[in-house]
Amino acid sequence: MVIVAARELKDRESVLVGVGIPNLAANLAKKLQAPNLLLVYESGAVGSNPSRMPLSIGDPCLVSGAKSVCSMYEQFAYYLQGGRIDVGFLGGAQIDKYGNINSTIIGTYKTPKVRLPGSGGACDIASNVKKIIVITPHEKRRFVEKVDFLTSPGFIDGKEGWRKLKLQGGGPYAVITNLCTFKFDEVTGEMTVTALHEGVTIEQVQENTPWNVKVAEELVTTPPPTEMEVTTLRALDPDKIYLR
Amino acid sequence: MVIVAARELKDRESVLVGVGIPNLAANLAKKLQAPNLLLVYESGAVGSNPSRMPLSIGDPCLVSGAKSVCSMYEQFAYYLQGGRIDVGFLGGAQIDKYGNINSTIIGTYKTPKVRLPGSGGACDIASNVKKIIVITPHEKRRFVEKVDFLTSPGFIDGKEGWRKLKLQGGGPYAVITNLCTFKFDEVTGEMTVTALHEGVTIEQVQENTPWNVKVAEELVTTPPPTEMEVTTLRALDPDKIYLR
Amino acid sequence: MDSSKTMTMKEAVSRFVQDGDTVYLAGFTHMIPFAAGHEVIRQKKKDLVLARATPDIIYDQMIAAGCAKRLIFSYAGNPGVGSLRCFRRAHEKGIPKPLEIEEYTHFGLSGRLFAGATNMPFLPMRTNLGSDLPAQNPLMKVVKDPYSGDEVSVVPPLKPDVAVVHVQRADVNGNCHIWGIIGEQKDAAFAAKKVIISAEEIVDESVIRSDPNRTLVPDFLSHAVVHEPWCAHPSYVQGYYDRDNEFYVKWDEITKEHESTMKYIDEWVHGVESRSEYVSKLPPSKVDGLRPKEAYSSPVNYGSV
Amino acid sequence: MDSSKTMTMKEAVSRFVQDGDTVYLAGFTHMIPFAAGHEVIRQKKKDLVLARATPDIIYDQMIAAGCAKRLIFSYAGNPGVGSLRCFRRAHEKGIPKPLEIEEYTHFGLSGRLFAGATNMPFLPMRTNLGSDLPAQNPLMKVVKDPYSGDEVSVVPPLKPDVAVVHVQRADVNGNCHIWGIIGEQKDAAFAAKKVIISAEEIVDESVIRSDPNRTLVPDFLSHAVVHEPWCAHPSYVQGYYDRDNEFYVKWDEITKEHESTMKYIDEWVHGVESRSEYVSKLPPSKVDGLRPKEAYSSPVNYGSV
Repeated sequence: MVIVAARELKDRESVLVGVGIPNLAANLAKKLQAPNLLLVYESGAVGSNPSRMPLSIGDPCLVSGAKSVCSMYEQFAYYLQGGRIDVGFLGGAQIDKYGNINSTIIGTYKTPKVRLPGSGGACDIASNVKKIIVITPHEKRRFVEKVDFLTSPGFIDGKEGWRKLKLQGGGPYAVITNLCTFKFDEVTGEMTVTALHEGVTIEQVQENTPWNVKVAEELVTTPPPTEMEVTTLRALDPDKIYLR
Repeated sequence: MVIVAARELKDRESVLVGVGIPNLAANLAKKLQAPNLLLVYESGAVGSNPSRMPLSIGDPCLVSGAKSVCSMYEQFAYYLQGGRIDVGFLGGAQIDKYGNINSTIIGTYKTPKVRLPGSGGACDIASNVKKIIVITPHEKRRFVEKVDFLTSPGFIDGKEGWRKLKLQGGGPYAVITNLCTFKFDEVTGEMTVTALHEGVTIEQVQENTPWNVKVAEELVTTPPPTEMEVTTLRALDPDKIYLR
Repeated sequence: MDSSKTMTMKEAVSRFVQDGDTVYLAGFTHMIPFAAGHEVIRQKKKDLVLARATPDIIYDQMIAAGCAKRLIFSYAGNPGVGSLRCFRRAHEKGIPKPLEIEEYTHFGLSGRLFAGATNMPFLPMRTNLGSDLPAQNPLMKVVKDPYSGDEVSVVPPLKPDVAVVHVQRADVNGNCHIWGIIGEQKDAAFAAKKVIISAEEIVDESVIRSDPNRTLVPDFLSHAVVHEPWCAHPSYVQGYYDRDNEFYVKWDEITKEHESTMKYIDEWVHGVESRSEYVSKLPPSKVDGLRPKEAYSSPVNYGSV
Repeated sequence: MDSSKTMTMKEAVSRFVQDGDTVYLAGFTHMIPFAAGHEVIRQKKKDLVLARATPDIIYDQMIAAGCAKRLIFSYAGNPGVGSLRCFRRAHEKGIPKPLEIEEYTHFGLSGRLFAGATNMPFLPMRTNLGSDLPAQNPLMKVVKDPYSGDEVSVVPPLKPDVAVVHVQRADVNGNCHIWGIIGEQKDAAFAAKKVIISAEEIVDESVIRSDPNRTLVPDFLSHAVVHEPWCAHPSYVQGYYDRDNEFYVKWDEITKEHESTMKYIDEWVHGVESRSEYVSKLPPSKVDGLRPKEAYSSPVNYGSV
């Protein structure tokens, strides 16, 4: 997933990075095809050059040698609302076929079965960046017909609902799972399989997705990781905190 | 006027200072009765310790050794709108009996006879500080029945108009001229002579004021400058930039 | 000099934190004032409204200890690890007592504090629309943009009763410098009615005045100045000690049950008198392992003629 | 490294300032980029909308030279001296051409730029009500505060086509540091569509990265980086040269007539090719007299483990 996500990042883009997988993906892209990728962290650090893999977005190593650090409100106001961020990574407990994400609650808001951490910056990111990339394990409990709580807007009920919100962001762009890559239909805003990872069948994807999965006309197989990608990635996470 | 204005400042107050007379008055007060007076400049400098008399509020000597410097929007937002400033000094080309000030135009806005610099921060200061002190030469062309343009609100048409604006500031507090000190009637919001400077008669004040001047029941004579006040003031302006 | 402001954390919390207050312990991942939270627990303050974008471990502890009646937040997770179990136990099951919540996005909550600090009547922002959050929070409203005619989400100012802001260095009056991730520290100090500044180091006023652009807040905003080294552990202070990531991971284990949590609090909060006692209780190898390398800023010249 | 961004002021103005553009030369009294204004005059740009809180001498010169059709401002005076005579001649008498005005308070104008920089739909503020200004400026509107029901003044975002921001030091990509009075520099850079950074010194990227909290804007915001020592004279650059107060006073005399003004512009703007030529034309005693004393900031440690 890390390698597939990294490939989506282009040189000179600005990317809002969370810890874990997104951080690895962004740093991998920076070492390979996108040397001028600008890493922006929610915590206000911009252009970080982390000397090691940070556990949290508030790690001091993201500040030492960064290009700039600003306050929390400034980070959201100048960078996110300012429309300065190209790509944002999101995850969540549930996602539906229009890319709406739940990271707030399982059950109902007043009587939660499981209380999740909540939006954090997720709703703000979903509303303001040009491309949202979601990285998530492909599990039936995560892919749902309707999210229990809509934390971060995807295309709502298809592109019409999205347009009504008049958000400046571009909405969901890709969902990358351990089985496949989805992109979103330009007209309907529906999640569509565009690439299957090596050895995965469309039946496997359908089995783990509760709705009738749409498949792109030109379905491809995800190119396998190159040696360069694998070596670089391993060097980024020598203690194997994130990679098994 | 400088000495009279300085006496109005209390220890531990925060005062928004312009250059010239207000700056002298504030620095004088700080050397005498108000050692903990906090000098705040429109340019963002807070707690300045100027080594010499600055010509403009943007003088570098206001920054060297200041307690804090912030941006222009921050200065107006955190300090002024934030309600953190006790006293503000204003001047202007015209003032009426309710303390409304014009620093924008003589004539009409579309066809100006004299175009003045405009509000700058004056309207913002008038709207947000606890006490406004106006320092002005006592001339008939400055004291008018109705200002050509209302740049900075005083009590508008008496306290009723002021209350309707729901501003957080306290409004005009004193007007200090070369003849006398006015304060404002608690009920009507009208400018009222409370002290005549030594040797000045109420007739002289009336002669230079176009409306029927209100006089306080307990009219006093301004205590003459003490030797301490005079010596300290001269030391503050050794080149006599502001004092003749 | 106004040395009457300098006091111990015990004194500061006792004088400036009242039962029922809305409290903001500032710090977005960085410089979280754990020592202040522990003192609140030791002094058995109650019915507090705890506000923070990221409740983090410190509010988890205060919730477990029964100090909180309400939480205002935007991300209630253990950063980099997972859930905040005490928060969840209180909110889901009422253990040790029920916890009301008031929830925003990060932009929404940091915006409320910014609006409070700058005394805005309300703050318009490009977010929230489309989310289910506003339906659960009546303080989030919608107004019509007078320029475009579009609907815009707005939040009201947040003005805590008391804020605790930890900094790298302060003078005895409370002029202070911070660097690194500066989170919502400035906004918390300007928004709050009472401000406790705690500092790793107390320095001469001339050190602060040598670099006024680095000043977080000038002295007249603060009510108490506390010299409290290691105040933030297991959070961190850039240039002084790193984040104790190990403890953040361990907290997940400690809090599996309410009882195990209280055992920790009994030992590490009630079991010590002060932060210095807490630090001396930490293994020396832990303390040494968190000390950073040196990476000094290039100085700048503030001189005038 | 992206050295294609470094260029002369001549090149930068030629490539990024178009006739009719809304231009913001940033700097509240400090670091006003006179060199950029002079280059605009030399290149005979016209119909510009000039925006600045304080037009200062630089816009007075550009107005006299006929570059401006409209002025967006909040204080049109010669700071510490009096009037801006060229501004007045243009506005009152149409010399050399008529000048439209769009006027705010300082808070209003700096607020418009802040709203532009942070892309707010509109900005509510506690001022303007009670003043005659809103009646003369249809862009100032009133909305109802959804919390109190009171009327609140609002201003729209300002997004200039191009901003010039002068700084003490920048790297070749445009990461830059400023200190001293920081005015509206950051907001101008974030609000503008195109940004020209000019710098007293070009330094290695590592100098900027040694102190990220001092960074005004990171590199990706800027389109041009110009190494332009003494760019700001007769304004000043903290730590590099002081304000030339003498010239500010003299400007009042120079501008008594349009002709005397143009004589100055012919000699000091058209009569030189570049800022370095301008500086070498200044009396050496003047240049030496403006050099500041040293007053260095206390360094801080950004290290981590």
